[in-house]
Amino acid sequence: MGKINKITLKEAAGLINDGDMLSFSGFTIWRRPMAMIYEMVRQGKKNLHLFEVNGGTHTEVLAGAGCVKLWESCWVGHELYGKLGEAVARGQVEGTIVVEDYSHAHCVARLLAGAYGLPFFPTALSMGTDILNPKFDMFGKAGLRDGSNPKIPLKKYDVIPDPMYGKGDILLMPAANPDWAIVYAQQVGDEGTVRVLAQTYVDAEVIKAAKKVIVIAEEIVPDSYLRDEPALNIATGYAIDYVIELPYGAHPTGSQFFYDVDADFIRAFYQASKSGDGYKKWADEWIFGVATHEEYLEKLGANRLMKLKANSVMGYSTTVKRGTR
Amino acid sequence: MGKINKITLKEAAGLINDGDMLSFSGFTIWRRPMAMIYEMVRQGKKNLHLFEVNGGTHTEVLAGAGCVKLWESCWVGHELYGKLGEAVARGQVEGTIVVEDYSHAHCVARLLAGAYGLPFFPTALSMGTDILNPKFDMFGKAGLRDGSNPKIPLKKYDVIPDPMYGKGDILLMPAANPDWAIVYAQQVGDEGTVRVLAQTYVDAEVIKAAKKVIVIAEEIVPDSYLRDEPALNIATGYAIDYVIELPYGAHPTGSQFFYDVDADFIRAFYQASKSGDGYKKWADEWIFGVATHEEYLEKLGANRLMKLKANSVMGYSTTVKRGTR
Amino acid sequence: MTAKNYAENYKGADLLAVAAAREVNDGDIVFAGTGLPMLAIALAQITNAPNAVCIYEAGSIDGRPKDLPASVGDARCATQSSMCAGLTEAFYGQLHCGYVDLAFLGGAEIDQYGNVNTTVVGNYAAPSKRFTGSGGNPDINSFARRTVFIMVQEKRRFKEHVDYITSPGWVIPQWPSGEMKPKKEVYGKFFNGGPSAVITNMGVFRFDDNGVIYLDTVHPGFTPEQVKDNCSFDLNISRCKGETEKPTVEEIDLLYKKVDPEGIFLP
Amino acid sequence: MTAKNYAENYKGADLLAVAAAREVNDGDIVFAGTGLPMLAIALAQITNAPNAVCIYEAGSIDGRPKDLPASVGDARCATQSSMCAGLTEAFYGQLHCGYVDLAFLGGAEIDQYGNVNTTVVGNYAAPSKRFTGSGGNPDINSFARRTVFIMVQEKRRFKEHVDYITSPGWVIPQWPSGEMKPKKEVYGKFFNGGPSAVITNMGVFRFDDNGVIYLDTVHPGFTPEQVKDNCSFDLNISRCKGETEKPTVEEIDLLYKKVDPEGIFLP
Repeated sequence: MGKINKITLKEAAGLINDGDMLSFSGFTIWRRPMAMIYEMVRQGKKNLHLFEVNGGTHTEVLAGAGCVKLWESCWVGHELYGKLGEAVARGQVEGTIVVEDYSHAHCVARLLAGAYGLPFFPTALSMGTDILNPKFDMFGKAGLRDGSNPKIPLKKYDVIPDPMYGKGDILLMPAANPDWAIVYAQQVGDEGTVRVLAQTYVDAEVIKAAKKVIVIAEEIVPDSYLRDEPALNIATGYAIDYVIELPYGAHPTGSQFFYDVDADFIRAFYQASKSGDGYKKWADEWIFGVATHEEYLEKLGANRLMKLKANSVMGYSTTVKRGTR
Repeated sequence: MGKINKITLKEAAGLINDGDMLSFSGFTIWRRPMAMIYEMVRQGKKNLHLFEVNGGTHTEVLAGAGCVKLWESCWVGHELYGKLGEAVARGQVEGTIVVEDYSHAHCVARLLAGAYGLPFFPTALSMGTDILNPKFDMFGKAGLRDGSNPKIPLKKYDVIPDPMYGKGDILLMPAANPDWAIVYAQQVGDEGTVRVLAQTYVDAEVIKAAKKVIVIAEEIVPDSYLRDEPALNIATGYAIDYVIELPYGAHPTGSQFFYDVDADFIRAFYQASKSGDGYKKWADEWIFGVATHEEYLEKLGANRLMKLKANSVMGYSTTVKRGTR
Repeated sequence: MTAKNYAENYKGADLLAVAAAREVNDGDIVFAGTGLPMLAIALAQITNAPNAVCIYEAGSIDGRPKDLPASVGDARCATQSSMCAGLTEAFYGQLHCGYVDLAFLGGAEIDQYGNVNTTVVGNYAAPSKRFTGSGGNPDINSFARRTVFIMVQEKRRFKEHVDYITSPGWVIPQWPSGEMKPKKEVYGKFFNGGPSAVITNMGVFRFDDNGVIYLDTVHPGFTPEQVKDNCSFDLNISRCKGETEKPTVEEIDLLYKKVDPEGIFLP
Repeated sequence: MTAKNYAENYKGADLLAVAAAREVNDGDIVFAGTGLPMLAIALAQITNAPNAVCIYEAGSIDGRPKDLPASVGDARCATQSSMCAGLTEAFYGQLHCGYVDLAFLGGAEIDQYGNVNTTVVGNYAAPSKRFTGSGGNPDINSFARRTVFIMVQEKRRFKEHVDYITSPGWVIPQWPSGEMKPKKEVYGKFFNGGPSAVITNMGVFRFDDNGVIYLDTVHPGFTPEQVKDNCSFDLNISRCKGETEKPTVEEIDLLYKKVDPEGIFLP
C-alpha cells in the first residue's frame, strides 16, 4: 500500500531551485501545469533550463517573466490562438535566452532515452536540416558542452553508420533527464497511480526521465478505481514524489474530459505578450494580482469555467464558441 | 472506413514459405497462435527462422516437427508445466537447430528497433555475460552474417562508448524484422483494430516489426466498440494483413478473459516431447489426427473447454484445478 | 459519371483546401499538421478518399472527430480513433516504422528544391525574427513517401535559398560536412520519398527529376507569369499544363457545412 | 513485541520462501521471476514489507493477485495492478530506468562470484544439455541494486567456474576481450549493484568486498561443514554467524493458507 505526498502549490514551487532543469506534461495548449507555472513566476524563479518536447502558453508565461535562461525544444506558440511564441522569440533575438532547436521527433528521442535510462536514442528523422548544422549548436557556442553541467550532453547529437544492416548514417540523440517533471494529470489515485485521458502525449516519458516528479491532479480518486483498468494508467505511485490537488489547475490550457482550452484567455495573453510592458501589465493582473489559485478561479468567474466545462461524453466543451460562425 | 481481409486457417498457413522468418504474439504459455502453429506443422513447413522474445509450447510444437532451422531467443519451456524445451534442446545438442541466445531484454531491444524502423537499439542490460562471448556467436560461426540474408544482421551486437555523458560502454542490439508476425488477439474490430486484454507483452511491437501480419481473433467485434476506448488498442487496421476468426485459437495456451492455460494438456505434451517418438505419437493424435481446428476442439470436448473458460470478472478460470490442494 | 458542377464563388483558402484534398489517394495513410491540412484530409475522407486514414502527431490514429479539431493536440482528434497514444507512437511506432504515405504540412519560406523554413528570418545565430520552430514538420516530411506543402505565395517566401532549412527538400546538406546532396544519398536506405507538391493561393507546384520545383497548374484568375513574379527564383513555368481544377459546389458545401461549420479555419 | 513462535515442522521450500521474504525491505521495488520468488514477495507483502511493490517482466506492475499466479505471464498477475503494459515497459521503462531495488531470481549453477548459469551444461558451442535459457534473469540481476538468488544446494551446482555465464556476478568478463573485471568496471556509470544473497535449502550466503561468496547463516539441521561439502569451490564458512532464523508458525500459516492455498509451488 503506497501513499501520496500531498503538498501545497506554494510548497511545490518552493522546491524548485534557480537554474533547475524542468520539463512539463501536455502538448502545446493542452494539459499544462499552469497553476505551478504561475506560482513559479510569483516566486521569481531564475535561470531555468527548460527541456520541452514542445512549448506552449506555459513556456511564454515563464519566458515573459524572465525565468528562463536555456530553452531546448522544437516549437513554441499558442496554436490557433497566437501564431508565435513572442517572449521566447524576443529572448532569442535579444540573446537573453539560449535557444537550442531540435525537431519534434528528436525531442521525443531525447526524452525516450531519458525515460529508459539510455544515454542516447537513435533516429533517422529530420536528417539534412539546419537543426544539425554544427554552426547552430548554440549550447556548444555558449561553452555549455564541457561536461561541467551534468544535465547538458557533450554533443548536441552524433552520427554513426548503421553497423547492423548498412542502411547508412543515423543520428544519436542525447538523453534528456530533467531535475523536475511538473505534470498536470486528470486523475491521481490515493496511492499515486496516474491516469491521463485521451492522448497521452509524452507524459509517461517525462515522468520517468525526471529525477523528481510533481503532479497537479484535477482530482484524487481511489487507486482501486484506477487499478480496475491498469492499461489506462501512465505511472505508478513510486514514480511520483509530490501531489497537489487543484481543480482547473491547467487553465487556460485544456484538460480532456474536464475542460476545454480557454481560447479568449490565450488570445488576450498572446496580444499582451508582444511587448515586455504588455506582458508586465498582464502578469500584474493575472499572476501577481491573485495570491492563490482559488483567487485566480474566482477572478475567472463561475460562468466562464462552466462554458469551458467538458461535455462528459465528448470530452470537450460543446457550448464554448470556437470559430466565426 | 477500413475493412479486414478474412481468410481460412489453411489459406493463412499456405502463405508461409519454407525459410521464412517468423515471430509470434504472447508470452511463454499465454496467447500463442496455436491453431496456426498446428496448421503449419500439418503443411510441413521447413527451415523456419524463429525470432522470439521468448519461446514456449508453440516453439516446441514447431521444433519437434522439424519445422525450425534457426532459433533466436532467450528462453523456451512450459513454465510450471514442463521444465525444459526438450525439442529445441535436442535440436541444439544434435545440431539440427542453430540457436542464437540473447537475454530477454536484448530480444525486446531487437524487436523495438524493428518496430520503430531503427537498425539497432541501445541497452546496457546483461553486459558481462557469455551471451556476448564472440565465440558463442552461432550465426556468425555458421557463416550467416555475410549479408546474404537480409533478415540476419552483420553483427550479433555491437559495443560503443557513450558519446553523450561518458557513462561507459553500451550495447547496440540489431533490429529484428520478421517476414511474418503470427498473432493471437482476443478482439479484432471489423476494420482491423486490434485489442489484447491484460498484459500486452510485446504484441504491439511484433505487429509493427513484421513485414506481414496474420491475426487469429478469438472474436471479431465492431470497430466502433474498440474505438470507444482507443487507448486500450494495440494496432490499427492498416497494420494487419489477414484475420482468421477462431474460438479457442490459442489452446492449450491461455487467453486472458476467455480461457485459462490447459495445464494437463501441456504437461502431457511435455512428457511426449522428451523423445522424437513420443513427439510423433503425440502429433499423430493431436495435429495429424484432426483435419481442422473444429475437429481439434471436438476432440478436446465441451466440458474440458468449459473448465478452462475464464471467469468474466477475474479474467481466468476459477474452476480448473491448478495445484495439489 | 455526371459533369461536375463547379463553384463560381469561393475564397482562396477554399481552393487551397480542395486542391490539397485532391492530392490524397484513397487508402493513403496521411500524417497531417494543424490548420488547412486538417481541412484537406477531412474533406478528402468524405469525397475522393473514403479509406484514407489520418495520424496526428499528438497521438491519435485514424480518429473520426465529430467536431473539427483546432489543433493536432485537441481532444476532438481522439473521438473514435483506432489508437490514442502519444508522440512516441506517432513518430516512432508509425512514422519511423514506415507506415506513412502522405504528409500534409505548411511552411513560411520555401526554396526551389522544396527546402522549407519555419524557424527564423536571418542568420540563425543572430536572427531578426523567430517563427514557431520546426514542430514535427521535418520529421513527417523526411519519412513520408509524399509531402504536400500548403503555403501562401509571396516573393519573399519563395526564395533562392531559405534562411534556415527546417524541413528537408530534394537537395539537402549532409552533416557534418554540409555538402549539398540529393535527399536519396543523405537518407541512404532510410529514403522513402519527399515533397511531391506545393499548393499556394496562386497555383500547384511539383518537382522534376532533379528535385527542382515547377508550376504544374495555375489557379483560375492568375497567369503563370504572375506566379513567376511572386517567386524570388527563376520559376519553371514551361510545364504548366493549364488551370487548376475549380472547387465544385458540392466540395464548397461540404467544406462549410460539414468540415468546418463553426468557421474555425474558414472564417 | 512478543517473542516469536517458531515452527517445528516445515519443509525445505518453506524455509527458502521465508528466508527470501525476509530479504525484502519495506518499500522495496521488487522485480521477481517465476516460482519461489513469487511466494517470497507475496509473503513479504503480508509480513515485513507491506509497502514493497512487485514488477513482473510480462508487464504487470504492483499487481495484487487474488489468486497466486503460476508464472509471471499469468492473467492473475494483472489483477488490481497499477500499470499493466508489456515487456518494453518492464525492462526499459522500469528496470533500465533505474527503479528496481531488489531482484528475486533462481539459477541452475552458480560460482563463487555469483555468476549464474541457466543456459547449458558443457561447452555452449556443443552442449551436452540445454536448460531453459536466460529469460530475464541477467537483465533483472544486472540492473537491480540487490539480487537474491534462490537455488538448490548441490556440489555440481556450486562450481569453481560455471559452464556459461548467463547472469552476471561480481567479477565478470568484459567483452569483446573477455578479461575478467569487477562488475563496477564493466558497467561504468550504469552500475547499480549486484548479488546480495544466495538462499539454498542448506543456508544463506552473502558476498564479501571482493565479491566472493561466503556462508552467512546455516539452516537448522545442517552444519557449515556440510554446506562446504556441497560446494565444488572452497567455501568461506569463517563468517558464518549461526543458524538461519526459523520460520514462525504464523509465516508457515500464511504461506499455506493465504499465499499458496492451492498448492501450486508448495505441494
